[in-house]
Amino acid sequence: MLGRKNVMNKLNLDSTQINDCRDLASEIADQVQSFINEHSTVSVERSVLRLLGVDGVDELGIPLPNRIIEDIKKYGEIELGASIYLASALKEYDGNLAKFLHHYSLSSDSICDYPLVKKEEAIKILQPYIDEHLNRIIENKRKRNTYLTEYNRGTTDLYVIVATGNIDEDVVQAIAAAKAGADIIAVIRSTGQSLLDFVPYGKTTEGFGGTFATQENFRIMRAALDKVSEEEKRYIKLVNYASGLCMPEIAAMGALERLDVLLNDSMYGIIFRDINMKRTFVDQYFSRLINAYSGIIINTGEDNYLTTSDALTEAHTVLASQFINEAFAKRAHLKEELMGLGHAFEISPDIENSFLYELAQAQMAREIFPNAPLKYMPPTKHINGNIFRAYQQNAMFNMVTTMTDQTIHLLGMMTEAIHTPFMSDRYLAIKNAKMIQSAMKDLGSEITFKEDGLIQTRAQSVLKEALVLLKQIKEKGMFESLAEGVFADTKRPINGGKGLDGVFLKSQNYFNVISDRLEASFNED
Amino acid sequence: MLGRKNVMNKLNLDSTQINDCRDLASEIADQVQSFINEHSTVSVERSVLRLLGVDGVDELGIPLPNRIIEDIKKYGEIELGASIYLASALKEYDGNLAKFLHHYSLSSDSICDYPLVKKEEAIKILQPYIDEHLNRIIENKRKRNTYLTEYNRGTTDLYVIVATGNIDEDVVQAIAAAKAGADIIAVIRSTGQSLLDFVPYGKTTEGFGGTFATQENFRIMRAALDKVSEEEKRYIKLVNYASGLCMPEIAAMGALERLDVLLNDSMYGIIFRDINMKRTFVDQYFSRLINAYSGIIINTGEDNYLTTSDALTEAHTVLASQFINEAFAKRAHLKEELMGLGHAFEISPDIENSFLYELAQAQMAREIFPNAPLKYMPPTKHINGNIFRAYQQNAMFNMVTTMTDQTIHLLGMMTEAIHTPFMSDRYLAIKNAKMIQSAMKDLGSEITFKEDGLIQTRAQSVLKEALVLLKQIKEKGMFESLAEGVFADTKRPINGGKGLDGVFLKSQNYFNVISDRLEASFNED
Amino acid sequence: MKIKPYGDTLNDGKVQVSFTLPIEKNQKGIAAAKQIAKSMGLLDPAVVHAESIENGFSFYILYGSFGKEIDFDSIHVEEITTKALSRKELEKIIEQEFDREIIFVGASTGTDAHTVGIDAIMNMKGFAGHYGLERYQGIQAYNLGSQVQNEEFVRIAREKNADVLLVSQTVTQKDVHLKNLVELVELLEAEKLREKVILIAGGARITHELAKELGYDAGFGPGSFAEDVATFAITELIKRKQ
Amino acid sequence: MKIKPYGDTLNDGKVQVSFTLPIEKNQKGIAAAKQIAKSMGLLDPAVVHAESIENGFSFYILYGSFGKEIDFDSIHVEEITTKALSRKELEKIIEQEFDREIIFVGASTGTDAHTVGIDAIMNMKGFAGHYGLERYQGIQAYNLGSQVQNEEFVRIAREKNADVLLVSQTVTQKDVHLKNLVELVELLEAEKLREKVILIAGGARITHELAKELGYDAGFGPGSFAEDVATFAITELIKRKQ
Ligand code: B12
Ligand code: B12
Ligand SMILES: Cc1ncc(COP(=O)(O)O)c(C=O)c1O
Ligand SMILES: Cc1ncc(COP(=O)(O)O)c(C=O)c1O
Repeated sequence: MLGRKNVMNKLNLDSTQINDCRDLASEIADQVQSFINEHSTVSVERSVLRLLGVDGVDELGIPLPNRIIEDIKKYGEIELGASIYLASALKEYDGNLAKFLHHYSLSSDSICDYPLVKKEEAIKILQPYIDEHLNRIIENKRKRNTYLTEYNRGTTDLYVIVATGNIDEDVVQAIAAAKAGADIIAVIRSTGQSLLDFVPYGKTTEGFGGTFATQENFRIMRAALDKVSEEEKRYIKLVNYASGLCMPEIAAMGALERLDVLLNDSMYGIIFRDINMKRTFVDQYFSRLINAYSGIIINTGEDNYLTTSDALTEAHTVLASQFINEAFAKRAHLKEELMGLGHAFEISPDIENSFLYELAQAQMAREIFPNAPLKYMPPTKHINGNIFRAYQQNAMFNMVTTMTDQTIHLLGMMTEAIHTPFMSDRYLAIKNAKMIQSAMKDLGSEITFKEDGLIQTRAQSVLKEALVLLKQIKEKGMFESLAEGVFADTKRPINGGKGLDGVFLKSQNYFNVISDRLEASFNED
Repeated sequence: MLGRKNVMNKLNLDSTQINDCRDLASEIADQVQSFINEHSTVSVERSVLRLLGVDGVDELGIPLPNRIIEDIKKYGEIELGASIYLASALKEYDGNLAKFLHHYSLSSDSICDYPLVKKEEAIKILQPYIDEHLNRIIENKRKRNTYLTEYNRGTTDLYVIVATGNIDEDVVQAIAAAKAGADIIAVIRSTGQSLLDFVPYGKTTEGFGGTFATQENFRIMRAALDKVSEEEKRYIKLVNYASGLCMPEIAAMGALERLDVLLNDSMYGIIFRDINMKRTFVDQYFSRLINAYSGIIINTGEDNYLTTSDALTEAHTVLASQFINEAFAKRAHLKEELMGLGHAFEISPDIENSFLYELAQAQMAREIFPNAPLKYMPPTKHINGNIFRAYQQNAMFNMVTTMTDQTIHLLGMMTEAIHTPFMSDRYLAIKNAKMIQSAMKDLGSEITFKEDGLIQTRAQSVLKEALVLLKQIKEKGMFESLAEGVFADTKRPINGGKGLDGVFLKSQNYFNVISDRLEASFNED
Repeated sequence: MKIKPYGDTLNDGKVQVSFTLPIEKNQKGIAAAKQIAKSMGLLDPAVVHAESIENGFSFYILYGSFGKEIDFDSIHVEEITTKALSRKELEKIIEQEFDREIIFVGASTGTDAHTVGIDAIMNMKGFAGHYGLERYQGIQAYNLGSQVQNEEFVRIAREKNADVLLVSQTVTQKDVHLKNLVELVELLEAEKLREKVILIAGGARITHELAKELGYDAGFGPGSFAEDVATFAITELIKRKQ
Repeated sequence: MKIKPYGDTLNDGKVQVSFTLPIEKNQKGIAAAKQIAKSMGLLDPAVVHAESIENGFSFYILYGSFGKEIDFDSIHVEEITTKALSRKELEKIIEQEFDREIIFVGASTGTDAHTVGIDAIMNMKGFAGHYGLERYQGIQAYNLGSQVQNEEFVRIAREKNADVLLVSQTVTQKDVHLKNLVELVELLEAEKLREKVILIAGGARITHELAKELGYDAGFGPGSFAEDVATFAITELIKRKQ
């Protein structure tokens, strides 16, 4: 990656071990992928509808994609996929989607009332809608690339969150942050949204601990950030969260509204939101296909492991999970440049030499995934109400990024233990990072680590432990390993959790006009 | 020095250049030393009196040492030194000092009224007083050493100041600081004290920006710190300030009350207090003799240069001055272990790679003066009212010490730009340093610097510039160089400034029972 | 005893304040900041730092002397005063006083997904070297995890015949925790269960005082351990038996 | 316009406060901290951090909502409104308006030893790229350095026939600067010099408002440059001529 200064073999890592890890992760992912290939979910199908232009809510406020899928589940065969049903209905409306939706939302007709067309005919009927929306996505990608080449940016993007619950306030805060130097703005979702099996509709101004992810909110924020990007001559990236029960739908909305980064982990929903693992695996695949097509960077959630389990002893679980996330991402055609693998600075600062271990681990991630736009999370767990102490911990975290060229750098807040960030917390966090970035600019490239010293040894042993763990997971299988609590000390039964009823085996006649088109386009590349 | 981990040749400094600097500084000091040897000052003589037991004030509040010296100046020959006059007076009082002082302070008799005795007789008369006070000093030294060997301590001493103006409040604050982890407590002097040509007497509770340095205040604080030392099983060192018009007197008082460190610079008074240079040079010599005898670490004031002139371009003036201070210290028989040469972290954090330059300079000082208990000063000049930013700058400063094993580490205060430290400022500063010391413990020994990188080059070029400067000073002479403003951009005329009228040429018959005894003891060693 | 904040001299009243104002940074902004400090009762407030934080906002740091004294002796705190017993002691008491296991049911309720706090109290391995309730002989502990709706929570409490209910709440933005905690009390009352259980809340922003106000029997904040909670609950159960 | 502090929502009133109390850290200490915050007018104050700082003291950090609004429009600031002219402009004006050099005498007075501030204004090289008064054609600037006693300062001012006196004060502990600044005014009045000079104070904690209160013609704080001071002084001298 251009301009990256600190990627050398500073840690003396064993490349055979790294390759072995990759191979094992690949086998682990393959086992799951065969399950994925045979299944679809209600949220995958809803995203297909969304990418064909189905949007809006009915009089009861139910999103039309949800209503249609429920309808098919009740009166049709969801195993065939949503594409065929929509095409068959459109045929009756001269291929006019708006007309159909207008009628559908006001009537109590079922979408299954129309005679099913053949696959070829279906594709033909849907073609204009496929083209319209996928072209819009390509156009978004092009626009993003234009911005990115026109305005230059450094190696590291400074990332801050806004979380007022009100999209209008979020905009005010996002603009201030961007002007103060933030490169990426993430709009945190309201607590609980990830467990909703639908995506709320329209602009929202009431959320708890965050703002609802809706397509309209995405649009409002993107427009505001485009404006400030042009003023500042720096493209401000927009982030939201995919993982949850609506993972692929949010990916679709993000693609349509030019989000730049989506939190999208192959396992986060399972571990941290108790979403069924089958559901999550299938959903993550389709959502990542969309990300890959639209050039959206994914961010994985390994950092969360260390907020729940011990950061010193469990560092290897982060690395193992990164290999697995990487393997799943490859299967969804994501390029390395879009794999924002997550990790975090979460070792207790009271532990002697904790900084050295953090430095070792961050450098290790950088060397093992040299082309990935690594997402590096700040200290949170060992932050307490002492805002001065927290400010210092964040400075130490900022140092590690500056010394190891992390790509997506989430800024720690001095009030982490207290509240979602105030405007001034965010401002001060940006100033903190900027000071370190400038005052320590070339520190990383100026120093080398002692052979077999604490730093090298730490990285080497984390790698070795990850290898052992991956072997175990491979032998036990992914599903079984998660059931036993391999990550974040959290056990999840294979058929437990939310959303299993939304998973179904695809029939032999199943087809999905969007994934077919996406897969085809990847094969062209 | 035992336990020091980071003293290796990390910077590739040219040892020939270092030796050349030492030689030049030696020649510079020699020029001045011949002036020093021929002269004495009123404050030197007052210290002689103090070390013989003259203390207290008269009814007008004038300290007896001052009254006696003024008396000699008026009615006697100060060129003979004070020893002979005191001895001659004592003879009339059966050698009883208390009796004489009682009479003297109440009457208007002159000390010059008594027939002068011979040198030999004088020494005999004064012997019990010499022994009493010098033995007390040796006893203090022994006690300090016992404490220091009984309780172990780390490589770096954390140093904080108290500055309430009230010795009782100072004690409260000092105890809290010691319990929170401070190893050294400095009681800042009231503004203006250094320009007083006498030392105030007794306990004081009113000062501005600091507390008056009096012998009683020294005693009160030492007693309080001994108590807390024993509670904490850590010897808490006590610091005060010598430089000023009463430099040797304060050294004498410090020796008697077991201070452990004295700010004592061969040039600070000249540059920062506009004290005449002849006065200062003579005073510093005698005060350092006392320090050397009593095992008190001196702290030099090169850090101050960078608060006045630019820290990036003037770094070499600090190094040059350290060599000069070292040369003067050697002439006063100070061992390297007592030479707390000063330097500071004062480069603007807005300068790109400023941290690297600070690291380079601190490591350079460490390598050039491997046995000196270096005094490292925190950022002050580029601290503003943003206490969070200041807290971060102090963390960066703490890092440099942890990475380069500075010995006496003055803690920066987040409120540096605002007020003398509140109790909580000091507490938070200690916590800041402790976190860095622990979390980054072995960072210094884990890393090496790139050959000819920014860090090495910086140190090498500062050394080279110091060499050039020392050459210039040698050629021009110390007096002339100071007149031209060689340090801190401050010009001082050779015969300008305060206190010149207190300097006198010693007569052939001059003698000083204290310095004779001290010199003799050094020659024994 | 009357007390005041302390800077470096007894009763100097020194306090540090910071806030943002929705105005540009300029002399008027600084004056406004000062005026706010004055109406907080700060004498001689000094704006020691003023900085534009972009987009029409500005940030201020001030120091000043709080003029009033407060009467320290008259302060009364709602505090759990029973000293925590050890696990062994508690186990013995349970054995002596009850002929059955004590049932604890706990969860992080509502949309709250933070489990580390409730896990620290309940799970076998506990927290900072203090074992959790699951490890206690004589205690049967059910940890339902996070994002458990109040209805579901009450249902399971009834099903398990719970003696003690443990509710964890971490997210407090827009007072969502208050709403959620009060709703639970109402549900329990509606179901005539409130009197039958010992109801305990916990979380980073929960205090005993707050919990009592909301109709709970106790509240536990940061730094609580299983033995604190168990001591309170067991002591209370014994009291109620009598 | 009425304004309130801003946390993350307009008019939420959020402020951060910290202070030390001369008591041990415990529940009563936390309650005392909260009570202080309440009497500052903070609604729902939360003690987000409490820590013992040894020796019978404890440190608290709080957040709360300041309940009152302040009327922004009614704020009036004593401000120097004349826009600073450039050195070249000033030199031209002096040449046009005066047939002599303007004499500035400056010092850091009393026991104050800080010279960097006064040097920044007066010395040739100036500060942050702004030349000092010594460099100005038509201005004769005498910088007496630091620790200049007021008597000495007045003596030299008279000797040099000063038009403008510049006084720098940095140390403000125990209000030593106020005493010193007021003493100078009294001395000048006693010597019938006050009306003959333009008297200007400056320093890190000096504001125009404060200086006016103390009987000075103007005050300059951090971030002032020679041209600000010269513009004020020259404009004022011209006014007085008329
Ligand atoms: C870890 C963490 C997470 C993890 C949770 C993982 C998990 N399995 O629990 C993850 C990453 C998933 C997460 C997600 C979110 N979090 Co979170 N998280 C934290 C964090 C860093 C630490 C909390 C923690 O684990 N503390 C350690 C435990 C041991 O302490 P404790 O909970 O206080 O528990 C002790 C006592 O309170 C008591 N106790 C607790 N519960 C109970 C119950 C009973 C009955 C008893 C007796 C005692 C008791 O005993 C415990 C042991 O002493 C805090 C920040 C911080 N440093 O505090 C933010 C924080 C709590 N999170 C926050 C938020 C907003 C979120 C999110 C909404 C988005 C975001 N900003 O990250 C999401 C969504 C969560 C949701 N839907 O609820 C905010 C809450 C703000 C507020 N006051 O409202 C915080 C403060 C961060 C912030 N400043 O924004 N989070
Ligand atoms: C440098 C410095 C010193 C140097 C001074 C060297 C020198 N030649 O001046 C040394 C090391 C000698 C020193 C000593 C002391 N200092 Co000092 N020092 C500072 C420091 C770090 C920077 C001050 C500075 O130079 N600022 C840069 C200049 C350019 O800014 P300025 O003075 O504000 O000037 C600008 C404006 O105010 C204005 N201005 C200033 N004067 C004037 C005059 C006029 C007429 C006009 C128009 C404008 C004007 O224009 C200038 C340019 O914009 C401050 C802390 C800090 N970061 O602020 C402490 C500080 C000022 N020092 C302080 C103290 C207490 C002392 C000491 C007593 C002990 C100590 N704690 O160090 C001693 C003794 C001093 C004495 N007897 O007066 C305290 C004062 C506390 C208070 N509020 O009372 C401070 C705040 C540090 C602290 N927190 O304890 N100090
Ligand atoms: C990968 C990933 N997805 C999603 C989220 C957020 O999910 P939720 O909205 O459920 O809190 C996170 C948490 O930060 C995450 O790491
Ligand atoms: C060497 C030295 N001596 C003395 C002092 C203090 O002198 P004064 O009391 O005059 O401020 C300092 C300043 O920090 C110093 O560096």
